[in-house]
Amino acid sequence: MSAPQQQPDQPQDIECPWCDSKNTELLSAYGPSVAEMQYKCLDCGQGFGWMKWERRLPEA
Amino acid sequence: MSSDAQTTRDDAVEAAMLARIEAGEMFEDIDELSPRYREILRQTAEIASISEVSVLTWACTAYPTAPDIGAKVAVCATILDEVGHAYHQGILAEQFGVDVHSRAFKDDIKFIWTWPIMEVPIRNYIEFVVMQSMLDRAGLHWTKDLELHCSYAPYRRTLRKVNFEEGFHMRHGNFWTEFYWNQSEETRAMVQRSIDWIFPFGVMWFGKPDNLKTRPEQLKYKVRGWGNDFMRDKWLQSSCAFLNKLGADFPAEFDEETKKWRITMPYPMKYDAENYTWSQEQCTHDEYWQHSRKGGPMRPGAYERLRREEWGDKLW
Amino acid sequence: MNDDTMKAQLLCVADSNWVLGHWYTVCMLNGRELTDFTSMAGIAEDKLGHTRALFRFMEEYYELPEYQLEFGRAVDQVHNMELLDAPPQGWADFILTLYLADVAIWQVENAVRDTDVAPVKNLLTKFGEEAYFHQLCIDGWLKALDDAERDDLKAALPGRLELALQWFDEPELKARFSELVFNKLAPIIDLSDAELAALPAGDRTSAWDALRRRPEGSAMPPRLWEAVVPTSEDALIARRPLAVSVDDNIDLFVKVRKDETEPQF
Amino acid sequence: MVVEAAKVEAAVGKVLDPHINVPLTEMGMLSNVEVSDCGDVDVSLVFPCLGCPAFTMLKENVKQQVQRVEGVDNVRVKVDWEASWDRSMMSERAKEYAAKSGYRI
Repeated sequence: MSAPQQQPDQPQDIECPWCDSKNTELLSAYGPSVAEMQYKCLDCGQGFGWMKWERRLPEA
Repeated sequence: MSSDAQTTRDDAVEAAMLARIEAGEMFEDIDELSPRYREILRQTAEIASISEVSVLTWACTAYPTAPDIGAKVAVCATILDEVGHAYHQGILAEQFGVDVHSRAFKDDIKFIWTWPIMEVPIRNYIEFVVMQSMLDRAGLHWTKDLELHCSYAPYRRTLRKVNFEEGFHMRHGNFWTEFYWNQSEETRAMVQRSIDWIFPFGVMWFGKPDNLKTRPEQLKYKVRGWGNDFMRDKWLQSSCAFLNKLGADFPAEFDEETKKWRITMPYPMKYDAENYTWSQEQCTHDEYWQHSRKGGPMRPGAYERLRREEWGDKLW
Repeated sequence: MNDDTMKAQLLCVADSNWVLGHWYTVCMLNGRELTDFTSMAGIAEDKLGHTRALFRFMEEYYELPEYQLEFGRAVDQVHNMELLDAPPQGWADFILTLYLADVAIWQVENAVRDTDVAPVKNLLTKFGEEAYFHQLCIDGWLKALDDAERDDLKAALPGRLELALQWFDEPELKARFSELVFNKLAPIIDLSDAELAALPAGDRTSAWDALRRRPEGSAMPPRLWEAVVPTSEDALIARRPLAVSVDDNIDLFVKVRKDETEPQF
Repeated sequence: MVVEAAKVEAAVGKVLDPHINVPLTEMGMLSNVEVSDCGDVDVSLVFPCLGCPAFTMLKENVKQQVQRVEGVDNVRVKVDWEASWDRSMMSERAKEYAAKSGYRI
């Protein structure tokens, strides 16, 4: 799969829900729902979602 | 080594693999899998992720008749969900050497496989919600099988995430199908027309009857656990119960002895994708699948469209 | 804040988000990879969600019939920004326009947040929290443009920027908007001093409808409006029932219409 | 007859979040319940995402469930425009369930 165009500067230490590793990588700003970002665990290789609401606002 | 010797050795590797699977072992590491087993998983994961991409082009045909903001949001959410699942499953498929991006956007379109109905444009938003009710129900049985039975554990987990989310489509479809059934005579007629078209696709969703197939390798290697007949029956019981509650017409009857629904339509029969009708004449399963392999009216145009951009006056 | 002013501002952002959501749905198939589609579908869902939330809230708050704002207005009563009228001419123009619209809308939403009306403050803050991710994606798309697309973006900039700037009533928001845009675009396209000086200032030239923030009597093109509020037979039949209470004779801004007795300055 | 707010809350708990499949009450989506003396009930919900594809469906599901509570006459389901949903409003049980399904909250 080619690299996604958007690699937002987001938390990279999200814990994998499958194996609890923090060695994870953000792949995309939208997962299968608007509430989650798509991550991948670099240890167990599995994909997972992370709920992204952190109350950050765009620059104004 | 002679090719015979090679074959013998390969057979021994596969036999050992099968013995471990048979003993109920689950596998965590891709390196533990025999070549044949890997190939079966590769095919399964590729088809699963590519067919989700086809939902994108197909669901887009529901936008123009989606009547209000809420309906449009539902179409967007469906696309987000399905493409998100293609991507999510692609992460696993990638480990088996599948390049989902290449398959969807670069390779020969003949490699894109999907269910025949995903290549027939959706006529209107009401049909869209009936599709969700009937066909997401079918898709759910299909993927639930992998989640529950796959002997490769990472695949189970991948599908757990997918199934956890897919249930919503069916519930959304059920809710609005019932809503439109009760809304007006016109909407009820449209729901009925949609059921007439979609129901047989649900019956055909699960492939050939088990007795017409040699035991498929997916079952041999316990990638799947349920046979086609079992899944079809689960789908049928659940769909018929829902449609019966509505009071809709559908080609099945309740058998008081077995306490189960059984189909009354010619099985199988051919569909006419241009006119959204079924022949109502029985054919053979080989004839049906030969017919469906031709693909629907959206092939290849819809996939070509994904590789092309249209701008300016073509948009509005 | 005068109630009609807030009402008009809320409609300007609700309607602009409405049309912006349709930019994503209508252009959906022009995506180039899977994450483009998830982002476009997700952002469309959010933007349409913002519009729906504001419509429902305003209908309650201003005691309008439910669905009045979605189905009870003619196209020339819709307050969408003119920036979004003309279809994108290519990928670069598309991304540029999404960017300008998103940043401009957030400037105004952020300013309107400064209100004592608690639900408005709360809703618009939530819009921002979701728009944060829209702008992340747009940033990614801007960074991924190739050389030819950067040239296209440069060519599209004056026309789109002019319409984006005209949208602003408030000089300080307009100035801040320009600053943000130039900071963002400077590393992407080289602009000589002469080119910079030649960029439009966004002065309004034609008669202006202050409430709708667009030239008086203007409206989005009919085919875009049809995408926003479909009127085909199949779409009308499927309209949820709730829309029946819509009243065609409601004038949302009775008090400040031009032909009223108050003197105009 | 006076309607018990706890029963209304329990009824709302019979409706599941469309995405995470846990009761709305465990999602933290039930914002407020108001019960009048004459059997009118106002239920307010708060949505984690404004683009929720189940917006109308959830409101309707809640209405149907609350309607069945003893003594309830009229049900109004509203969105609480002043509330703001946050992951801290989810129950630990719901978070664990989501994590087991591959969704880290």
